[in-house]
Amino acid sequence: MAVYVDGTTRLLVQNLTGREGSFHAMRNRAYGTNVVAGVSPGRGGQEVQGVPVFDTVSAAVEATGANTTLCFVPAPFASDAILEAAASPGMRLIVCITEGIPAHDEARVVNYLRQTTGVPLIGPNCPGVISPGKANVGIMPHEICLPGRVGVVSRSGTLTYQAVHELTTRGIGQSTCVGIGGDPVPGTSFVDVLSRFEADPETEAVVLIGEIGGEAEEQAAAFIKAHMTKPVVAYIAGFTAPPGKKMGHAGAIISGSSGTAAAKKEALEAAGAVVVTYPTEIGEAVAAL
Amino acid sequence: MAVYVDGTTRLLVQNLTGREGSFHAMRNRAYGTNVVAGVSPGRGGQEVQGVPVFDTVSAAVEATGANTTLCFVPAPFASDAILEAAASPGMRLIVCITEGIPAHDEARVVNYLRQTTGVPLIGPNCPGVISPGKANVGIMPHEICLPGRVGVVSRSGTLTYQAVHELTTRGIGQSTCVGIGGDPVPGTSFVDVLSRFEADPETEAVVLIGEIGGEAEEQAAAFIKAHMTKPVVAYIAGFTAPPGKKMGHAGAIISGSSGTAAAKKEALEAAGAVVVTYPTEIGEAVAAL
Amino acid sequence: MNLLEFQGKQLFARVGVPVPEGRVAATPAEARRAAEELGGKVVVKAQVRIGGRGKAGGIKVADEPQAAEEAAAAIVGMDIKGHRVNLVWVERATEIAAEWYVSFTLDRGVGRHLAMVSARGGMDIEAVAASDPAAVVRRHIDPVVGLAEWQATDLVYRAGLERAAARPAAATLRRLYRAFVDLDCDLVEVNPLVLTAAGEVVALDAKVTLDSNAFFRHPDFEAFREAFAEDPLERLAREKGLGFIKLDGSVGIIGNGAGLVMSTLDVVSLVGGAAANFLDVGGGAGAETISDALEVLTRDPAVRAVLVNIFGGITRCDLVAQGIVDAIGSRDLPWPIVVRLDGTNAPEGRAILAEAASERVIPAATMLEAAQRAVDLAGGR
Amino acid sequence: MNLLEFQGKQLFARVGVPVPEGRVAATPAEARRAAEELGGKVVVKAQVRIGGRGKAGGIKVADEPQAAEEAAAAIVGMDIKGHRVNLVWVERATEIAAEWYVSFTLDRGVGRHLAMVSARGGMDIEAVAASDPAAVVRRHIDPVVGLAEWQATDLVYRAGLERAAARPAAATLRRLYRAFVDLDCDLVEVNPLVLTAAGEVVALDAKVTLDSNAFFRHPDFEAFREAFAEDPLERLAREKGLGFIKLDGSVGIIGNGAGLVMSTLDVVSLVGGAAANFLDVGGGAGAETISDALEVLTRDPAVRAVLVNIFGGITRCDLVAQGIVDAIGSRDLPWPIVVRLDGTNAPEGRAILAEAASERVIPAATMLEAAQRAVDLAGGR
Repeated sequence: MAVYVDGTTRLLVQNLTGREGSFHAMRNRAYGTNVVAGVSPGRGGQEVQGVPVFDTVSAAVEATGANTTLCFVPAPFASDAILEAAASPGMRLIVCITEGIPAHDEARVVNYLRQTTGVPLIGPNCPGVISPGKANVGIMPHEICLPGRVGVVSRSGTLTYQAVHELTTRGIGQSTCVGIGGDPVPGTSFVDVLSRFEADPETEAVVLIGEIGGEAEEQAAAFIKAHMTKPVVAYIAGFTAPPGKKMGHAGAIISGSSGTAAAKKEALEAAGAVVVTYPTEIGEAVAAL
Repeated sequence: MAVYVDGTTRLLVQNLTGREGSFHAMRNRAYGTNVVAGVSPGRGGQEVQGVPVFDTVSAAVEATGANTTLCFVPAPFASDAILEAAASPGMRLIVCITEGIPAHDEARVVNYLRQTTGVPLIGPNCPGVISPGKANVGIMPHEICLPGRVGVVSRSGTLTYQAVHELTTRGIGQSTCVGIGGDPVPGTSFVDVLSRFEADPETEAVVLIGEIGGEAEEQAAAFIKAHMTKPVVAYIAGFTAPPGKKMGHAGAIISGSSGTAAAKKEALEAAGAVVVTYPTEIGEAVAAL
Repeated sequence: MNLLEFQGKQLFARVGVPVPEGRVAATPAEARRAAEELGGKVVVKAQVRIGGRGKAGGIKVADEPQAAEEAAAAIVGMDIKGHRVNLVWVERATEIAAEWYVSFTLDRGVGRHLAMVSARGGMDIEAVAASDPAAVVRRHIDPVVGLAEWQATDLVYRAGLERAAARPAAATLRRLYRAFVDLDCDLVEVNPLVLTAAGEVVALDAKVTLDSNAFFRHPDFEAFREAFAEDPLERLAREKGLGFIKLDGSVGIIGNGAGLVMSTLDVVSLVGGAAANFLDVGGGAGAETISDALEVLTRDPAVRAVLVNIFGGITRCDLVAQGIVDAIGSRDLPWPIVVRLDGTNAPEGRAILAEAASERVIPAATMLEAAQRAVDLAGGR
Repeated sequence: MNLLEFQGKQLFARVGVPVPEGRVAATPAEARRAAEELGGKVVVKAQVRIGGRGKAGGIKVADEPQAAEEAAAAIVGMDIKGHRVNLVWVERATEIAAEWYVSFTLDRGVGRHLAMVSARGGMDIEAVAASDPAAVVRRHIDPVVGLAEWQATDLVYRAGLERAAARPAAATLRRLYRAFVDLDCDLVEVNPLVLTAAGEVVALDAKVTLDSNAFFRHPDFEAFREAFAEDPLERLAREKGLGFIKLDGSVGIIGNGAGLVMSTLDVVSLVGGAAANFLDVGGGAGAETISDALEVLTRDPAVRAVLVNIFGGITRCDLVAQGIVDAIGSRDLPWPIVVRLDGTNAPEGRAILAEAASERVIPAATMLEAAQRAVDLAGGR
């Protein structure tokens, strides 16, 4: 079994009747993902290219045994949709693509899930997860993927594709690629995914793509040092980035010197990861492991 | 080690400077309970008969290592005080005597504790817990207790005393007596206490005091049937009680035929408990086990 | 505290739940004026804090003011299951397209809020629930976060409410839940919540029970009592802070703690007597509370003997004894008082009673003995 | 979106946090009138969205209207760290008994709200935090339930704020937290929050950052922009829905996704060039978005060459290519465009560009190659 998604995935698409929902659901289905249902309140009873649509998640799950959901619900309603999915018995993974969810909504939902159902949430504002050759749950361009034994995890959507592309063009396949998203309070952290890769017999090495801001890469470094036996190749974006949003003195007090690309690179290298300078070096570095 | 409280208990009293707080704190101390601190915001630095008072629970715990709290905070502020205690590292038991907490406050606090810290809460609106000869944390008149090997658990305050009195006057001692309180959403249920008594090597038999309303006795019966090896003697009050608050059709739909004294007695007897008719029979029934 | 229908509807209006326009009337003439002001067809409804008024003839439709006056004349003064009708509510008639049932309450079994919704609203919802449980959709709500939008929507679709009205129905559920929580209600029940011919969602009835423990947050709620036909004895007891319910027997009961008082009622019944009341002085009662409790019982001519059953904890037996002595000293109590004291400061309490040496006070060593003496003194059943 | 001080104070007033009375002024004459209306001693403060204005001379005390006019004359037009001062805030002076520091923000490291409170408020709080970390009390808040009363009280006592003011201080913390959450702020920082000589708690400064993702809940917040001195290029980009930041180099960068754009900046730098901007078209960009992005770059005379770096996912490369072709067709673009397309519908996109056969469009196979070509075309650094 792969990490997060595989042949046992029974996928529900929230807002299947939307433009992006239907486009990517059909792409995922074409890749072999078992897309069993859609949810759009008020559209229960309709179909989208043969996929039945329900008014509520509970009705969809009851009728189809969906165990994974892919959420394309617009930002003002997305946190409610995540809670709906999490409350459904048998739900084992929520992937939320939606970008632009208010930070307080996101913080409430992520903390509430941690405190209650514990159903893992990937995203929001992420490209989803793909286990090449098995299932694609998200918006990643699966054409660039190749089945194999390298796990990829990234905070950045398009940089994930770039990393996967670098691997595939060198003939290096991927076990699972996870885009955790770059939002302030992601449902899944680098550490969550690294621990799954470490435990996954189908993964032999890991590529980690980070960027400036926050402490996620520093936490990943601490985990790698303490718990990872598998090799890690990392790339960090943002060495020349303009300073981001100023968070007053509070931001400076919280973060201290952490959060810069240089600090993250240093932490990962100290933890034993190979940190490359160009994205194009990712494939070479993995090949050299 | 006894159930909930014993010689390792380091007791904090919330609202120690109040009339009831100081009266019962001193009684508990006189019984041998290790009363280490009190909390009354704005009175930090004062003392109550040698017990130091702090402004906040966190300060009290930091200074004294308190691990158990007894809450006498008035009803409008009691749920906040419970949350404060629960957030304190090292807190292992909260006993809340306060009566008249609004039902929605209570429901929020109890559910939040379950979802987060998991610190057990006894009460609110309860007489507390006593392990005779070891510690008294609450308002039970410890003069009527006798150290021994019968566990007592009750929803009713004064009926708890009555039950303990019946045991002691027949020379039957108690391991621990727990008043869980009769509020709509008690922090601790019969089942919670029964499972501790079942696991407690110092308890050989259990006395359970129930009353009309709710489903707590029915749930206790199910637990006794499935999990209890120790004998249980039960008494239920309210066979001739006037009908309580009408909860509309909703109440009737939820409860169906359960909730009456007769239904509770029947459920407990079916689970193998000895159910007595007079409170005075409690001692006789335990003696006859 | 159970509210009258029109009071519940006032609360619904506060949170934006639509209710029909109406007026309260205490007399047929007032009902006529109300009908004239409202215009058109009206419904005249008995205001009583008990269910089943429809079947009892307490709800009548009136096409014009004269009919409203006649309806009120028939309803005001009615006795519905022991409740006298003092007020009617005259409201504009609603054209009904569908009748639903909605309630929010606390499920004590799991300690969470419970929503119940049915597409088969109307008078016989309990029968529906019994014969076809699936027709009443039940969902628990986490009190920490409340009724989410998705959950209100789920309730509406799962209960099979009219699809075209799904949005306003879900919005109304959320408003009713807000009333339930923000106004500290133990129960909010609407039967029926109707869909009108015009597509609006309107609460045609309102059964609201307020949590009196939360009145410190809602000082205005006390005023609701003014419309109740409250028993004078119960009113006095409430004003004194005592838990009191009038019963049919001759033994007055005073105790501390609902459980002990209930148990005392049971024991009195088992030894052949019958309690005149349930009176709980609560925890931490002082001398004055006991004295007040005895005063309340003096207003009940059915009482022949009184049983004071106290097991002290937070309540101190010395204060209880002092209260009894004070009451005897200040009033001519018409009956003997059997007193059983145990627990906190019981020896001190017994000493106070012994010192007072009143022949009206009979000490008893146990609860059973106390019940037997009290029943004997009251002359049996 | 960072607010100006006076805008933050307007929001504080909405949630009941006391702020000194004041007026906005754009000219010395307006400042004089403001001081006359307020009466007595006033403070004239530069309104810029950057810290350190006090040290830069952007805050002056004025005893009477003439002095206020002179202060405003000195401040309006000042440049503070690259920010021109267009407005001053004239407010009644406050008699200060104690200065505290308070902030609420999100701690991304743990995904929870963070409160920071210090009894050593004033200008140099970062230095205090660095030299004496214990002087700044930090506590996480569970966003599910928010800042409880006990926690506000705990913050006040633990930070050692004046004991006599504990209640109003805790109440003010809870109101500021309410502003933080209910008004969807990324940051609420008050430095100093002061205790006045009269014993009141007043916010003397306000640093508020709004979460623009939540503006659908607060449509009035858009109006705050009117007072900003916004860069015209950045304003145009924002109006087109593009993430844009002006930089110093000559290579215009367009990409999809902040990570890929940042990486492109890094690669351009590594191969010896310098980016003229950061421009993220976001996810799901259509042809019009790309065309808009190119239009924005035409307004920047420093651009010598443009690099379009797209890895399609939710974005489709065919639409990107179409947008480039449309832009070339409708405008005379002054520079060559190096285009790198991969991912969703990349072959279709490359075919569209090949068919258009414009000499202004240079396809590149990889990101590195694209960066090298663009830097070459821009003439190096």
